[in-house]
Amino acid sequence: MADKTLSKPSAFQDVFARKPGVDKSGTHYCAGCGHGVAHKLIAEAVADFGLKDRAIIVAPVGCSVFLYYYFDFCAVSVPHGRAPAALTGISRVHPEAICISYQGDGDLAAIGLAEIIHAANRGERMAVFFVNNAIYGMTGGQMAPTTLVNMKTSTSPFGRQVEGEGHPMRMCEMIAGLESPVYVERVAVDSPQATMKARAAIRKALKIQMERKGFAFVEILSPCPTQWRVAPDQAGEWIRENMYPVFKLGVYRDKVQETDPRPAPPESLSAREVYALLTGEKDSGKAETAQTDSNNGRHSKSPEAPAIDSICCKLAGFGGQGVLTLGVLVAQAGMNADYHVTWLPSYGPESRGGTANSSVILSREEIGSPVVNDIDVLLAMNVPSLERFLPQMNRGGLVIYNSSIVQEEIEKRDGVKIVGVPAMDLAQTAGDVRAANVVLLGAYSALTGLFTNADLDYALSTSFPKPKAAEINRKAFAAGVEHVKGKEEGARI
Amino acid sequence: MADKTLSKPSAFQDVFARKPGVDKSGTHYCAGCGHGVAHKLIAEAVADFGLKDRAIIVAPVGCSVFLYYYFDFCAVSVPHGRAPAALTGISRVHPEAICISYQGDGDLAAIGLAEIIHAANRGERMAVFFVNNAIYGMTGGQMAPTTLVNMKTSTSPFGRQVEGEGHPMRMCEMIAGLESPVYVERVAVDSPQATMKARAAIRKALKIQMERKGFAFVEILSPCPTQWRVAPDQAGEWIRENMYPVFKLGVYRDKVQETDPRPAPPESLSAREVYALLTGEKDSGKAETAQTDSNNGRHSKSPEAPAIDSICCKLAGFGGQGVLTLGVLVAQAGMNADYHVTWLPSYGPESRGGTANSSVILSREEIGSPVVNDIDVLLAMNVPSLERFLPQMNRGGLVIYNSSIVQEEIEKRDGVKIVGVPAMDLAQTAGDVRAANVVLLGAYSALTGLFTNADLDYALSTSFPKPKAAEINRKAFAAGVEHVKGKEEGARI
Amino acid sequence: MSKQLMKGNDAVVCGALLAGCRGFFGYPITPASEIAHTAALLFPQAGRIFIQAESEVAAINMVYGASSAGVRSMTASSGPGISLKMEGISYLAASELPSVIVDISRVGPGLGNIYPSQGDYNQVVKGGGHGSYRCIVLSPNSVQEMCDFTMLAFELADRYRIPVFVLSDAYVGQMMEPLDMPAAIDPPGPPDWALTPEAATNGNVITSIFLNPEEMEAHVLHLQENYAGIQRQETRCETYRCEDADLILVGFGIVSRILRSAVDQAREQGLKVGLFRPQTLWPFPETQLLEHVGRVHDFLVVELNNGQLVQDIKLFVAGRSPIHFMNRVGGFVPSPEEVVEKARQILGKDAAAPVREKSSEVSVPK
Amino acid sequence: MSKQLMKGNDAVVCGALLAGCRGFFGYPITPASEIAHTAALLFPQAGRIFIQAESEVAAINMVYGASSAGVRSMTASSGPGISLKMEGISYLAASELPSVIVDISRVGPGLGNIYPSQGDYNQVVKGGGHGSYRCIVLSPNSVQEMCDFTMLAFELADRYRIPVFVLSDAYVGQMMEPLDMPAAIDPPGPPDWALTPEAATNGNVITSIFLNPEEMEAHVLHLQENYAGIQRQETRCETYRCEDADLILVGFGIVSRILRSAVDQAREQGLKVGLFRPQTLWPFPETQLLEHVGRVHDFLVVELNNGQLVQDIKLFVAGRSPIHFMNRVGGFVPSPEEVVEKARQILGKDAAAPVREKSSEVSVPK
Repeated sequence: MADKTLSKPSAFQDVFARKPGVDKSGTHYCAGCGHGVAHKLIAEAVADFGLKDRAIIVAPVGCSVFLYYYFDFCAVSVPHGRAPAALTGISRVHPEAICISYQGDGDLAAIGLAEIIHAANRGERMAVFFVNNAIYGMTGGQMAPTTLVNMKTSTSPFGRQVEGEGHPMRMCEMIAGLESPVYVERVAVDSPQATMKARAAIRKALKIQMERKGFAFVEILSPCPTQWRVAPDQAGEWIRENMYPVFKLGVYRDKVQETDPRPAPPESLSAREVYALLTGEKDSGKAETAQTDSNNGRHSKSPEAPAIDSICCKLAGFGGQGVLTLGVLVAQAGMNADYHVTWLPSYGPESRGGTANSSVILSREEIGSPVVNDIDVLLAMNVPSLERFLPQMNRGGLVIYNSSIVQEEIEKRDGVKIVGVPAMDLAQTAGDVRAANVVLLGAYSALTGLFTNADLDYALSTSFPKPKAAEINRKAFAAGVEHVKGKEEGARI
Repeated sequence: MADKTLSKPSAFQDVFARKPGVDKSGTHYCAGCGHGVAHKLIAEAVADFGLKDRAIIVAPVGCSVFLYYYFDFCAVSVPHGRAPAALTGISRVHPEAICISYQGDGDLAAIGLAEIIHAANRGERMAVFFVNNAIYGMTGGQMAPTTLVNMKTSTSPFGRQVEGEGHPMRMCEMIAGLESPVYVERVAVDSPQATMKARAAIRKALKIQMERKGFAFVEILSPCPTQWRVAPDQAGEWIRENMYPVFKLGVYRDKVQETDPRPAPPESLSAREVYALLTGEKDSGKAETAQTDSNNGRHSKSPEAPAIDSICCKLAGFGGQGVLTLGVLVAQAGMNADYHVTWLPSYGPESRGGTANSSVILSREEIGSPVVNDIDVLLAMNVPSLERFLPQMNRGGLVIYNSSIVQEEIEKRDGVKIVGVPAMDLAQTAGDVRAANVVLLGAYSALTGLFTNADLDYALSTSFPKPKAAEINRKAFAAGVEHVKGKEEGARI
Repeated sequence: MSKQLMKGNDAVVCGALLAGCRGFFGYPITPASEIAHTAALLFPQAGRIFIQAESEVAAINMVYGASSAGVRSMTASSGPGISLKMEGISYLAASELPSVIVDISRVGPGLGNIYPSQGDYNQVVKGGGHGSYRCIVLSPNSVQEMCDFTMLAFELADRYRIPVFVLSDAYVGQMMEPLDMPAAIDPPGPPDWALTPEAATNGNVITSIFLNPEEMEAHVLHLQENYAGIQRQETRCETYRCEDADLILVGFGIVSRILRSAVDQAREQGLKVGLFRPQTLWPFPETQLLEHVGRVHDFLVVELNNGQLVQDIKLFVAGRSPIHFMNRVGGFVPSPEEVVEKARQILGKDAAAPVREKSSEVSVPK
Repeated sequence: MSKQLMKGNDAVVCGALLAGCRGFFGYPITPASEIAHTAALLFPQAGRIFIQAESEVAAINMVYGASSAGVRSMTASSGPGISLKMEGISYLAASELPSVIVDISRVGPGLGNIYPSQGDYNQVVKGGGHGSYRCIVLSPNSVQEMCDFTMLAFELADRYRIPVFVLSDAYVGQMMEPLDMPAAIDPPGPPDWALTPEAATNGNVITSIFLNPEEMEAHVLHLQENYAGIQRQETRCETYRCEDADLILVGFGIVSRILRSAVDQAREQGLKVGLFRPQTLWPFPETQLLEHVGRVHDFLVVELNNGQLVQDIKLFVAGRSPIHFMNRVGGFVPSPEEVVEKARQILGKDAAAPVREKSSEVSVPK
């Protein structure tokens, strides 16, 4: 065994050709550093389990950013602390990959804390090897979240103080407190005996990946004699004396037995299938699409449609009165009638409980600005809407308002037709007061003759696919039509 | 009591004048929302405890971003999730402030997870009120880390899945696992009885702040009927049925009794004191500074200094041989001799175990580029340094090398003086082999007469303030001087 | 039928699915959230990956991972979220990872508000992250283009191994228009540089650290060569009634829609006005713009920010034509009438009516 | 004595302490880490706050908090860290919080390497965050200026309620020079807008969200007015031997030191070359630069990036003089000799010696 960890595992490169400098056989790590041991244990396990082709390892920022100098499988270096997020992206899209994250303490417990906790909580399919040496290595020996109390570092020159700098963070304990992780263990590489246990833990975490069981976390207490300023041969003792009491070795979670392998994720749909999903049509090509257009007959241009170039509509009311939907209905009918159409909502916090409006433009020409400032048609569900938008009406315009709640006398405006419809009462009769918006659509439609029945059918059936809602809304629509019949027909728009 | 929570506490504004819109008496929250209750409990406690002038609250991003519409004390809105970090900044610089963080679940447990955990771990002096309604409110009902399993949200339209989305995160449990928090409790505002307990917890957290005891965390289970799509009067029941089983109410940590109040932080030094700290001088003004210059006599311009305009030096060797320090010594002596000086290190990963060098320029004129490509003086501690830098020597240049390890014959170069000094041997004799760099300084100094004794005294005493190191290095320096005496004196530079 | 009335934000998701995007990684933010909502609904149905990341930073790094794995992936956000992604975007550019980032701009700086803005132009176009990198930036102005440019973004990202922005705004994202659903494509499998669980890619490495300055210099110069090729090949613009124009209006996104209306209104009033609309903000269609310099007398740049694109127009035109500027900030958009009035002033015609004060020119910091 | 041999990074800490900075909030990153190390040592001794934040994002938000509390505070980082701070910086600008950010630039994009670079110019000067904001950007080129400009940064930050960058590079940060310690100041107490535990400030609010577009517009226009005032008042530059120059070299930071040597070498060889060195990158000393346009024949901009400042020089000069460009990337700096050779070519003199290939002009993306 001792022999084995000294030889170069086959998941290491034969020659470290990527490493700069002359020496292509040793690592770039300092004498006594634990990374080399951890690397070897991982490489050995990957080789022994036959995972070289499937293994993908994420390198952190820190001394081990260069781990790809050594490993002979796929590797990626990612922004500081983000290894679990990047590996999540990899793990999800390659269900066959053996996903390995390798992080130091600054990387994982400081800047990357949110990423490791959330990846663990989601139970991402990955093995995380967390090398804890209680200090930042590469950047110059700064205090890490795992730095021991009173330990001096380049950013805690008076020793880490509990007050203000806190206690060392125990990542195994924190991660074991979540429900999704399958396996959490803390090991060390301070002695051959400890290293044997580390070896077993690393192999177990990788086996969990082979078995597709989920998230495994192995914390490895590891020497950093350079930044600790102790002799390499004293570093093991330093770990045992200083780290063991704070970071207790052991298994913090083991649900391997009771965890089932993850099922394979569903297949990604093909282009043809995606097109069908998005359109309800089975064809993915444009040629067939054109045929569909002429087949379904809904693109019927209304022969009796008034010769109108463009109409600017404002649909307004309280939030919850369905004025956004009303706008969508007008736009859908207009689209079906071969108008160019735009719909623009007012939105934001005011949409919860406040007033809301939507702007719709129907035009025979391509539409520039979708903003409606000068209004041809106003469908108003409440008083504030009338107050706000009446001054913006164009001459020749049409206002239909919900007289169920607007009971004030509406001031006449020159050249503007104003029609009251008791929309909420009619909707209530149709089965649901919330269909008041559709009552106004019926009235508008009847007063202008702008849309064919097919246009309106399309709009209603698209917006209300469920049978019950469809029925109520069709009744409401009819009530709106009926209410204005004979009264104000022939409105210009 | 019920009466009290219905009245407007005096730590609320009388009229919510900052709130946009017409209604300046009610809140902007939806019917049945728990924020209003939580706000009132906090405002009431702040008023009752007489903390209005001292309270500073941080608003999160979310529906409660506008909490400053209501509270009549200092408030600041900060980037999403960063309330604990921003509040740390406030808390540290205003020891008298009562620091309050108010965050929602997306803010605190998703994007801001690292900030809350680390603030808790540092034991920052703040009360954190965490309003958990298991969903994002303002942005449109997305899944939060605390969203319940199978709960449908706008980003979990099929219900939250354990596999891939994980279990709801329990923040009280996680934070109580740290050592620094003083008090952690989960309460709810789903009923008058529950609200009474919430009231007590909020008051306790604020009392801890009054007593300067540290970090207090109160999680408040709170209704969001709008995003849950339940009737406001059903929301309490919804909490009890769905949230209670997952988020158990209760005290998770209470160290209030055994925690001592934080001592007041030390006073910030005045300008005068800071100047003294940085210079070792008691005066903070420039006038006195100039006087000091002439008094201490170290600015003595060496009368016998050779008439040299500028010297470009390269100091090179293995990492650990002190070539950066050697450069500093040359620069310090030069500065004292009234030269303009620059020192530039080679640095980076190579500085650990690899070769290193520093570049020093001494000049009678202002120095442009601090980079040394053409070398006047090379002090070389090893063979690779000689190999690398000999080709860059100027005519008339001087090379001094460490002949303790450079035993090869050095190829003569036209117009370049090359001197070997057994620096490590002489340093060993002086008491420490690590003083070999200073041996070279002695040899260089003796060969050129560039510096006065005062210059060299200044350099050595500044770089080696400790008596023992000072003694060894002065011996090493003298050994270097002695070694070249009579040999190669009068070198041009 | 294949035409559907749809929000711009939803059209982005359609474009992504049609382009074979395998992973969407996002975080809630108004006014981009519908993209995440619709992706949450449709990606799983299409057997694709949707993850609501714990943060904007995590989201862009999930994209980094998925892209390094050789599949098409994307994220979407707005102002503050885009700022948080800047480190990740610099890394994506440095590692040459194809990826798509959608920015539905809102008003900044800071938390600002959720209305339309173009205040992220400098950030997105000049490089808000560190180092000498570039992203391709596409600027749709309709629901159709929200879909089409998202598809195009994936194509360009793969072709040049580069992050591609779709830079839109709250109006184009929130508005509905008919979408004529384009044909879907099956993208090619992972490229040979990708990390995949197969023997063929064994030992592949993706990194952006080059400690050796020679290697780093070669890498940076290689990136610049790629960018130069993109500048030669991929500029896109639309012009409208420019042929005989005395004044050319310049604007992108929702502004270009307003300018189009302004052109029509101006023409009705006898003012010879045209529209130049960059569809790629980087690379900017400089050559196409410069074709009009000399012939056209003036340019009027209209933006929803403090004057960002206008600096580039000045740089390109280099003093050869007067460049005028008009803006609204805070969430407002100028009306076509206001633009026409400004055009009338520039062209030296009498003003027809006073314009609102705030829409007039403000000082433009450089 | 008051002169001390010191690293540029350490001089930043001295400047901060002398300026009365109360809080330093940082995160380790090479080549800026010495700033944190020295702050960790000295701030506590001065009764000031030092916190090693959990992340770059947390660090900038601690600054946000401390600044809102009305005291002077700062952070320092490099490339990737600066990118992560972009959201926070946009918020600082939006909330008008005085603050100081030091960027010791390293090579990017991505992880890059730790050698000197100027690849963050666009990010820092043009606004790497979202929205229409600006930061003042100071560019020191010596250890003395690292200290002096840090002090100046705090002054300007308070005067204009704006975040101020000290944009430096790995060479200026790592080099040692004598520092003549400036006099310390006691800054004024918290301003009346600040959040303090006193009755006088009760009810103060600091925010950057303005849902009402009218308010937001007014706020953004107010910011722009502040910026316009800064542009009028606060430009700084240094010129060297420009009076009779035929060619002016333009560069900042460490490059300006090399250019100064190049000017001397060129003059020795009879080439009339001068140096224009912006000390403020925003606001740029445009007026001072333009004084030379017309009289001087050519400009040569030298940068350690893909050509960022040169775009601004082109914008300002607007075609009136030829602008030449020379760069090194990856961590290299050009030698004075290479610059002189380039100057000789521009001035049409015979080349004295071949220059290294990589330092010649590369294509400059726009």
